Amino acid sequence: MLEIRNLAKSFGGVKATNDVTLDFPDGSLTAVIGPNGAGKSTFFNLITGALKPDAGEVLLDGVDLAGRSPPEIVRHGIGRAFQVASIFKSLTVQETMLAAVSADQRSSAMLHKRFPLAETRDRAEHVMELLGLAGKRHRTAATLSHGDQKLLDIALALVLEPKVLLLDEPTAGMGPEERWRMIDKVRELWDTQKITVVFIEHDMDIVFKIAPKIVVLCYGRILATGTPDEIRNNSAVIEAYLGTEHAGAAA
Amino acid sequence: MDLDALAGCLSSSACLVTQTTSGLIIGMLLFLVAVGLTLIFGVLKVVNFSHGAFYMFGAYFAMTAYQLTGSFALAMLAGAAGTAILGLIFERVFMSRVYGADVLMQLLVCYAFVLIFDDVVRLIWGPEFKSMGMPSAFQVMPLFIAGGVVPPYYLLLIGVALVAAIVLGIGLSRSRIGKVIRAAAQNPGMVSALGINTGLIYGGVFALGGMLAGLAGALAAPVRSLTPGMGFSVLIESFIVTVIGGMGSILGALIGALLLGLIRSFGSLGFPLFTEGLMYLFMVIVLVSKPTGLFGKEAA
Amino acid sequence: MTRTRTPGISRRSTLALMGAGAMSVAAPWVARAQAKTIKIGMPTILSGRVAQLGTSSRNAVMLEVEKVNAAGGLAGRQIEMVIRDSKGQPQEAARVARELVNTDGCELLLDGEASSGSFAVHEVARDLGVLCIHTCSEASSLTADPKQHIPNAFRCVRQGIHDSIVGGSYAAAIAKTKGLKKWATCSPDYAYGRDTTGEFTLYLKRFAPDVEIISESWPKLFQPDYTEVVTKILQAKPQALYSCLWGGDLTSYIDQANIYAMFSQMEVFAVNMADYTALTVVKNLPKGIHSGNRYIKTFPTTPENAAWGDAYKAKYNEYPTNWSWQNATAVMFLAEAAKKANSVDGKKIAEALKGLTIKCPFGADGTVTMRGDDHTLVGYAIGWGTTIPQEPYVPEVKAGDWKTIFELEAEWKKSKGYT
Amino acid sequence: MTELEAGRAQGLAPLRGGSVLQRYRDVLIALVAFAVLASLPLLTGSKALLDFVIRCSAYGLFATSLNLLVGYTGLTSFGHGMFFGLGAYSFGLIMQKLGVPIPVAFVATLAITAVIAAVIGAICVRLKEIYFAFVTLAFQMLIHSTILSWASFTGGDQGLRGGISRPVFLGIDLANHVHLYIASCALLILGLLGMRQIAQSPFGYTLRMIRDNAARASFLGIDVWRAKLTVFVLAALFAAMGGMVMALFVSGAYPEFAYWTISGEGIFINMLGGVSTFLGPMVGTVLLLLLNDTVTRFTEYHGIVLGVVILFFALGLRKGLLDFVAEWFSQRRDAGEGR
Repeated sequence: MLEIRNLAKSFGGVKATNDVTLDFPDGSLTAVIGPNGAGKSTFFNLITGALKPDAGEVLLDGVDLAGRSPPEIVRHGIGRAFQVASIFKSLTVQETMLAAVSADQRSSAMLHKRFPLAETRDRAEHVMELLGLAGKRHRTAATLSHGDQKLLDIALALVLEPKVLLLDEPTAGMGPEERWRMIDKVRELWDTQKITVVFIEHDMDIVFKIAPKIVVLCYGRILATGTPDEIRNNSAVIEAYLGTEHAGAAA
Repeated sequence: MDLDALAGCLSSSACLVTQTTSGLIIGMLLFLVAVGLTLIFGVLKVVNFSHGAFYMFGAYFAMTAYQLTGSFALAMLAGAAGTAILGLIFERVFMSRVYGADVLMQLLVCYAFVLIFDDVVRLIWGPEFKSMGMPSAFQVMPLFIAGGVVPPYYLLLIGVALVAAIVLGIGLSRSRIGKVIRAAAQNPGMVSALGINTGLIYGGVFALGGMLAGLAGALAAPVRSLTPGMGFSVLIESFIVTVIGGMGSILGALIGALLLGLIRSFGSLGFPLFTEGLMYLFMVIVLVSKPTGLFGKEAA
Repeated sequence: MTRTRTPGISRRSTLALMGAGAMSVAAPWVARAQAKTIKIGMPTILSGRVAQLGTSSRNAVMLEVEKVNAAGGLAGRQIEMVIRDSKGQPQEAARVARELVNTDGCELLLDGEASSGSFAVHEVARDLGVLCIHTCSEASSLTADPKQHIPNAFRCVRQGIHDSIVGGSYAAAIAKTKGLKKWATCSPDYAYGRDTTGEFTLYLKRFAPDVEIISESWPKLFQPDYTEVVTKILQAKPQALYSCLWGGDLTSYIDQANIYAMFSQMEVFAVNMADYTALTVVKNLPKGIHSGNRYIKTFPTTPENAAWGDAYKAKYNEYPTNWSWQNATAVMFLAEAAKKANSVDGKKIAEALKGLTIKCPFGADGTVTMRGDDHTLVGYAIGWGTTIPQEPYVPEVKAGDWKTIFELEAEWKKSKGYT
Repeated sequence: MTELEAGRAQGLAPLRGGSVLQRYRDVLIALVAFAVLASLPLLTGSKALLDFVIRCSAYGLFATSLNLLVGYTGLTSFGHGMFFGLGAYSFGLIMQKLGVPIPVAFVATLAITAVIAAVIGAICVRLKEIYFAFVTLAFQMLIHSTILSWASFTGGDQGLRGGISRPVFLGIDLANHVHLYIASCALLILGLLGMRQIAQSPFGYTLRMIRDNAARASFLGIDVWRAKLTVFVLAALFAAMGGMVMALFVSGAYPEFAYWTISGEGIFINMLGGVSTFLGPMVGTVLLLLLNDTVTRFTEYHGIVLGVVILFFALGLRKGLLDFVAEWFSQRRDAGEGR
């Protein structure tokens, strides 16, 4: 179980994450939503170690990971994918997967054997199959379509067999149809892999349709948490969104 | 090491003033070369490795003009204008083809021209070292200012360097062209979308940078011997200056140059056999503690 | 490989071709056709900051080789020079030297390298056993240090230690008459500068014991700006200054010290001043700088020397350098040694060279000697005088005394553990 | 961009057992190459050719090791030459002062280099991109200044004089030209094989990941700093090997070996040959040395010639020769497939 306790981070005077406390039970699927600048990505960055929190705890199965380095946190079982697909542009899909498994198996510094190691193959194969990338295994990452690059990014996180998977806008930059395909994939992964998934999403239709639980962030604070129905009827949430939509229209 | 000499100098006000003055003189001369380097990097993101060659050409142009006309002013003009044109051609014809390419490609083009320019100078002016000679107007006794000795010619140099610093500093921050140049440095796509010819700006900046180096070479010609390859040691020092001050920062170049001048003038007292090493050591320390240099901005 | 040589006109034209070829283009095929020529390889510095010196070395060599060839060549074989640029890099110097011997078939080497390059070529000579005459490196240890000694290497170059002994005694005499007690030094920070300065002050103090060195400056080789050095010296207020800066560094230094009016405040002893490359270039040459001779056609004051200088000037439209006379002397030595040995075999020439005395325009008494025990040049004209800003630049040169030089040099060698 | 072709070519190899086969293939190629090189003295009496190969070994080891940093890890070092110089000086000094057998000096030199590279690397690899380049350059200049200033130990600007003695060991006499030649070839081949192994090991792929996207690599649990430091030290070792070959060749060590121009030449070699193929730097080495040796034979204005050639590569091909060839082949193949 991932427990966030009083997590805080400010930049200059701005509190990007302000005293956030949240629980993500094992095997849960949670969407994090919020207007632009609500601190969603900062929240992810704090959990994964990209940023060091000013205060608070990030407990994974009782171990505090707050302030540790990204590699350490990854090794404890928190994987992440990025808003803009973060991949290795010159490696092929298959190489990417194999290298990631190597990293997870602590063989990434191994010098005396040839890449790829035999023991990395099954896991890489499995994830490529899972995400439908097996047919494109010899494609260089840079030549993949946008959607496939996002999938590859997720595959990178998934192949580490994390306990918790954080997805920062898995559907960002995709067309409507592609979005649904992607989010179905996410949902399917969650179903089959039995891992804890937290994702940031802008598209409300998607969020309300697939997320059993939703967290709303606003100005670094938790505005509301609950089921889709609860959130839909939460007055604070409505105000926050309407407010920003007004602001958005004005700008 | 000769720490006694250093301590002795630090406790004597006359020595302190004189060595500080010479530190400033050295620094201002360095600044004049380094500022072009930092300007070109700031706008074009090119480490102009061939900058020393412009300095060299400035000196040779000035010497030739001085021999032909006997006019010091014309010599300076020839040095500055000649290298400005050279800079423009160099940028438009060659450098502009490697923008956006690997930094190494740009370096390689510069390196190629360092080799070519040195040989061209050797072909035109011969391999022997030359001297331009000091114009008689400056063949006068040095001045004594606040206990320090300053030759009038160096006053002129400092004046030119200060004017360059002020004009560039104010020009870049206040004038319209300056704003366009800064905008081009930050977001070339945007500037060209606004209908401004970025090629012209880049060429202009390179010409300006080349001109400053050429002017420095021209000003140095009366006091330094001219040889093919003379730009090299100057390049290395001005390179250290810009790295210490922060690539792209004009104020940084000024401060870096003055700091280096002081290191040289006092280092030659305390560490006469390791003055050069002192400069590199200082560069390492600055880079390690603040990689972008004293006045450099993050993530260039 | 050996072909019958067709005598007469064709040979002369081939030779003309070779003369031209050797200047810039190596033409190995010509050489094979002419088995009777002897090839002499010469790595030297033809590009970069000291290209001038390398070029002047090549000029002098070609001037002398023409004379030797016209007189019948080296033991009957015409000389073909193969001269290549080493860029002043030791690894290139070694590479070029090996290539000259191994590929181009050069049987003898003239080493026109300075400093580290000469040591690199020295190692090649040690490796390949080819006869090698160093013509440019003044580093004393190259021949004085027995660890460096190899039977097939000679040095036809003036030496810092000789200059320093003569300079020290000359300067001491002036110091005594003018009462110059406080001295400063300013020399380039590399082996030549450090050694020569150290030796100069050693002998200066020996001949004038109350002299005191109150300030030392060590600018870098090829440093463009000497401001801090100039002001440091001015601060120290010495009565006299010694410097072994040379070439463009010396002229830069003079130009920069001039605007601080340094030369009116102290006597200046610059051993490398009396060299045409510096004398003709400095526009505002201060009067009365004391200098050792480098190459001056008026010293030694003999018609032979003047004629040689004029011939060089006529051919290349510039005056010879210090490296010029040394290279010319090396060719003269080769010619004499080959005549004596009646062979061009390296070993025989080496044997003949040992202790060989030849007539030479640059000799103190009209002759120079290749000293047998350490394979180095002695007896060349050496002296000090003061400069004037126009020809003849150094009107009077006070010649050094070789007897004193030999005595003190032997003592110096002992102190260094060389003997 | 950089590894497109290599990646694609590799993709064609069957996955299972492929990696092991590849290793045997590399060893086989190495053996054949060594056999060919080693038989050269039997076929030709040209000492210049042997000299050329020895120099290629020295520069080739150096340039290929630089490519481990530049091409594989994306670390553009402007100061890699310091390890070339360090290798030459350490080896020369150990041989001159201690007179130990050559293999001992060889290993000791590698050990010294590893320690110094680890210290310098620990400071440098924290910096990114151009700043890494600057700080490595600064260290190089610092080391060069130290060599010049510490004349009592290093011989200053005159270098290590008196030659490096080369006592016979295991029947190998490096004072003998042919023996030296064979030993240089062996070092080159072993070095290349070692670096090939590094490049194709899991660690090699870690380096590629860091080059492409260091931040992402750290989110896969890779300690980027440690990996960079490791490759920095490894590359330094091979550069030092190159330096030792050079020291043996010239029988000495000179400050020019530690000057920044050596680093510059290394980068130039890589750009000439290509950085995205393993043998690119080797091709570049042969090209540059050939070019240098022929041009300096014919003119002292070699700067112009070399400059124009560089411009041709930088502005004309816009990539190294081997990269260009590889791309051309793959384009041709793609066109063929399209038909």
